[in-house]
Amino acid sequence: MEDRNILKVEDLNVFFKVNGGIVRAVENVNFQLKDGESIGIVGESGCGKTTTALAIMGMLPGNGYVDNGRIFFEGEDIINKDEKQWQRYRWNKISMIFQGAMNSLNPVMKIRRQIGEAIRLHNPTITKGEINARVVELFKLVGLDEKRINYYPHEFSGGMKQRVMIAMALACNPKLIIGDEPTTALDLMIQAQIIDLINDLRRKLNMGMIIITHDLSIISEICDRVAVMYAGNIVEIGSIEDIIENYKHPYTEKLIKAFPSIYGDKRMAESIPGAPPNPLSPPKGCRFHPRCHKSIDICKNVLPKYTSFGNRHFAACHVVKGDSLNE
Amino acid sequence: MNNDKVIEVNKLSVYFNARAGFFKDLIRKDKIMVRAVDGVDLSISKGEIVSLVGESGSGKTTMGRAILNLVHHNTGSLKFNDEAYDIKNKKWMKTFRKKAQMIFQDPYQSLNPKFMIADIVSEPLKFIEKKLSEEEIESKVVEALEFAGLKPARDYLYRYPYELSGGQRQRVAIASVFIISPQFIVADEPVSMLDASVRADIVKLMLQMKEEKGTSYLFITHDLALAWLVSDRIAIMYLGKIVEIGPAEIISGNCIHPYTQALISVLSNIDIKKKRKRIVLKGETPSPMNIPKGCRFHTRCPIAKEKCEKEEPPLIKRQKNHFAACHFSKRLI
Amino acid sequence: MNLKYFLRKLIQSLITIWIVLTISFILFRAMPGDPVSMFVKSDGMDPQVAKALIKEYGLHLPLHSQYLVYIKEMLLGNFGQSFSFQKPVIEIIAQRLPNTIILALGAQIFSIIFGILLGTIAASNRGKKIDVLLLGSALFIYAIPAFWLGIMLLSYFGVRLSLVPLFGMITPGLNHMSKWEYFKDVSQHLILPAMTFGLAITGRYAMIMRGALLDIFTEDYMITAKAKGFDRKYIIRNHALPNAMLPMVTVIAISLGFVVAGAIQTETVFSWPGIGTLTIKALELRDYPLLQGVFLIISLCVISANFIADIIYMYIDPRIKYE
Amino acid sequence: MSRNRFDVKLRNFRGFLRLFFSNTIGLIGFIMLAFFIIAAFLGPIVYPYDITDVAKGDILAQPSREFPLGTDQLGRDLLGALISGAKISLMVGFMGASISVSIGTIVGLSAGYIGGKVDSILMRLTDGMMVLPVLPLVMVLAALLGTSISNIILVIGLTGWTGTARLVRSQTLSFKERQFIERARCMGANNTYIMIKHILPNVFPVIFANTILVTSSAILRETTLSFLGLGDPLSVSWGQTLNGAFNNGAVSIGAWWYYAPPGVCIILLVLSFTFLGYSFDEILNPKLRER
Repeated sequence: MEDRNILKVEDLNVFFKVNGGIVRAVENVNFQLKDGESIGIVGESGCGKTTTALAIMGMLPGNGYVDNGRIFFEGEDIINKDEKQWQRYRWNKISMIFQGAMNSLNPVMKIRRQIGEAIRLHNPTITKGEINARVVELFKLVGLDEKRINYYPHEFSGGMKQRVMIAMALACNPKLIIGDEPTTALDLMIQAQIIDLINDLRRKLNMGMIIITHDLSIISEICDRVAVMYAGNIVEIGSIEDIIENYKHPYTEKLIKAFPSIYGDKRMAESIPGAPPNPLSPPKGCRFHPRCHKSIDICKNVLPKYTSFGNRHFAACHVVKGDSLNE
Repeated sequence: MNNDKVIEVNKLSVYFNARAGFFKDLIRKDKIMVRAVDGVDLSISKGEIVSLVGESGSGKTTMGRAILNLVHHNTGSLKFNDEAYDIKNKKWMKTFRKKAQMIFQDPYQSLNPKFMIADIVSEPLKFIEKKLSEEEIESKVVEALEFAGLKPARDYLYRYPYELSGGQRQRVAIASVFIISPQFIVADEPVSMLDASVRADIVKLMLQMKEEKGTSYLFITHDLALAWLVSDRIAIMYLGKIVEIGPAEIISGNCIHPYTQALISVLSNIDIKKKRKRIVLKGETPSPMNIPKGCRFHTRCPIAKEKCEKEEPPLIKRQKNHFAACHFSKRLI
Repeated sequence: MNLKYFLRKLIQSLITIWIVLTISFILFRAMPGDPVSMFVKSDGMDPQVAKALIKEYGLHLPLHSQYLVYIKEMLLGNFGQSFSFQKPVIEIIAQRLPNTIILALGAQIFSIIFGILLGTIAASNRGKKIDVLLLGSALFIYAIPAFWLGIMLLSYFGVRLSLVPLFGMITPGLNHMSKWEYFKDVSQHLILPAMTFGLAITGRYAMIMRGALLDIFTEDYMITAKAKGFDRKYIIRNHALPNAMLPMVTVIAISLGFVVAGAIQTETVFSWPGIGTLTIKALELRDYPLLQGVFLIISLCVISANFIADIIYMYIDPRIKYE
Repeated sequence: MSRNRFDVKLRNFRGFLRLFFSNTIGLIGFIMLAFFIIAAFLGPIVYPYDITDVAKGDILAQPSREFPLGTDQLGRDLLGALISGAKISLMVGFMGASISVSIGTIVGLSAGYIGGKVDSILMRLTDGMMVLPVLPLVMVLAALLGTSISNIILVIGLTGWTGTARLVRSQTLSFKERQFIERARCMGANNTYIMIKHILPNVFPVIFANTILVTSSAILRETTLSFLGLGDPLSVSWGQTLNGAFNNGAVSIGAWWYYAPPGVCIILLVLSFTFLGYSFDEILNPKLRER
């Protein structure tokens, strides 16, 4: 029954060894992604959202490791793959659109080769002509002039580089694409163009998508579901409508209220007092309690469990509770 | 009526030389110019906050710097408190520097990492009020830091910027401006580098300074929603020109220029019920080296007609305080 | 090809040549007590010869005309007559230059290849034993004066083990050799000097290559390449190396002065009949026309090599190639 | 006010020292350098040596109790020569480096900050100097000016500044674009104030690390010059000793006590600077540690 999930992350813990000890960057993270579904992971910088993505790609930096948990991709547990297996699986099954496309493209290699090398790696029998045809096809798909396939990255503007990056991510027809801040640092209008492009491609190609960003509005444009992360934990997860209009967790509430809206009263957005915790020594209990306006005594000592609010909407808070889960 | 204006800008242009290359420069007489700011009028009243909104490459930052005489302007006239700029006069410049200041975008770059907080905040006094004793300086610094919300101020005096968070640094930057309480401040994207959670506090601090000291602001930003929140008037800039200017309410209601309309339609918005039709402009802003003839927006304008390619529309009054530069958007004449 | 860049670099090189010519004019001619006039005025100088010399160098002319005459003569390749050899300077240099080029070019090619190789090995194994070992040896070699390294190699392989000849380029007294014998003889003489010279610059190139690669390893496109599913070897070879070559070319170009210094020291230790030993001889004999000629020729070689490096850079950096 | 400020600076300085001395490589470099400095100052008192004091022992004698490092071709004591060489190397290194670094800093700072034509001209000059083969130039200069130790220092100083100039310029350029410079201009600061108060303190750590490097290359350059016969004949530097060894057949008779020790000393001295430079780099540039 659950096999329709293309991705299932179970109890994922990712830790980093650093000089001062162990950073628990991601702890007890659970989420699922159905075929063709898109999920957004939102949170402040350092909340563990990028680390989660890197764990799914098997690309944690040298001092990082998966301490616990499993990641199922199309029903197969991928967490224990060796490097060779990971290499065959990356880009072919899951590809990535990186933040800041200006630096994510190799400056001395033609775009055609940068896209082509990935295609050839995952289809060793393909001919040169077929690769070229595929690159042209991809350029058309993302709205780039096909005459430019032999250009170098510096000959594209910022917005076009991001399109190149998207074309590259699509090269091997992956089942899942992870976008890490795919529109950050772009101008508003270009941002809107890229969002339209992504939505258009999602309709055409029916692929799963994970969008990682600090900007909730991008998620609301693209995604079906949202996971809100704070200090390594997912504090609330649910459909986009549920999260924005029926949020439960106080952190989600703060996040949404910090968003200025030009419809309605001129109301200064609220800021969240305090700062995110030091990752080396997170607070006991609920990690958000020092900054929470609703916290009660139990928050200081006990990590809250998820409760359900129906329609795959869960939150972990002692104060705002739904139906308890059996697990 | 005229004397309540702090800043008056008339037909201001700032051009930069773009080098075509050693030989081409020798041969060509007409140098290639980057027309960053291209004939802009703007005035700011006492105690008023005017936002200058535009995408990157619109010239909004150059405009702010030209007003503070940090970049040289090519044409146009500038007035401060009804007095024409007298930039060659050292005495005039000194008074001007005392009264017109700037808050910068990036608090990680705008504070010298080798200076202690006390030195950063007191530095303006070195140039402006030279005769203060050390005790007077210290008490002024403490007062400024406390105003900026860094309490207790004495804990911060002998720290270095790297010991503070981004929000705290921006508070230090504000304190260093507050200490000489200028009449007019250019704030260049003062919160865009900060985490969303601390932005509001910094903006509130700036508004508080306006309440207490009657400061006027030119608030430069790319964020329309923020501009709408803080300012009295908003000016929309595109390729070196103001295309629309009016009360902040034009954003939430009745804007005229198609560019403004497009910008508003793609505004970051999480209000899923009120999703309106987005007008996504095609292509990118043309290079300021090569500004299109006629209306500079016609290459991307959804309602452009033949006339737009030939004639540049002037900024015309459509309503009290509301001006727009478009041939065809007929609303509100 | 980017003509603008090409012309800019060409003009820069020409300006540098002009600067060198002017420096040399100031040093040899315009400074008070400059060597040429001192030589003419020296005791025991035959008045007849002195007169001829005054005419040859235009010493009776005002300084600025002297300068113009000087520039003209130099551009025509007329470096004058050597005091001590009684031959045109250019002839002496032409005889010696190929020997130095054999030595320097050989060492240069050897050290570029090994420098890049060792630097890449060190960088790809950063922090591991092999990296520490390679970096340590590179730093150690950097600290050794090239001539002393030559002396030590000479005293061990030449004197102690008698494996190789002690000095020169060919064995004196061996005549009527076949081409093959000649080649063998020169090769035997070449081994130690080339080793000395090569070692001295290999360390430098390896360190720079390592640094350049470590910089590139932090670039975002390295992560992109990994995400595409490539293995580390492929990524280093196809993504990191082409980018690391950019700083390498620049560094090799500005290291040419360093290479010349190495050549002079090596040649001195092994009595290699090249430009380096010629410089020393000219200095010892106070043969200023020869010294000036040698100085100018060395500078010209370095400037041209630099220009070539700039052109290579243009070809490997697309940002310059299509501007 | 000043007491408190002083405390913070002292604390930072202590922190720097602690960091420095916790770095093994830096510590080794420091001890090696200290050894040479002490030898240079105390050596001549404890172990007097006079270059004109010839024929005290046998010619090219092997190390013995009387002459711990043997004698040269004139029967002079070689240990004494070695000790007196330390002083010369250190002197040439430090003084040559101060000249080079001063010129380089002034050129780099003005080129970078003023920009425009000043920058073009100064950088053309620097590039020109950089392309020039320095050793031949130094040889010609040394030959023309005469071979006294002060001339050698001058020549080395005047030719070794190009690297510093480029480094300081690029650093200046990167700081010039920082907003705190514009902030100072907005307050009414003039260029001199900005250069000295804002840019120099930021560039200083890099200049300091560069000085270490320049010192070691000045030492190597003096050694090379002396070996090539362009040294001051009256001051017994290590290069001078090696020149004597090479020209008097010490190599072909295998008199290792003549040519090996000066070389080892040069290597150790240069290595001590390399180690110091390496550890300063690590302290000043924490990014290097993370990579």
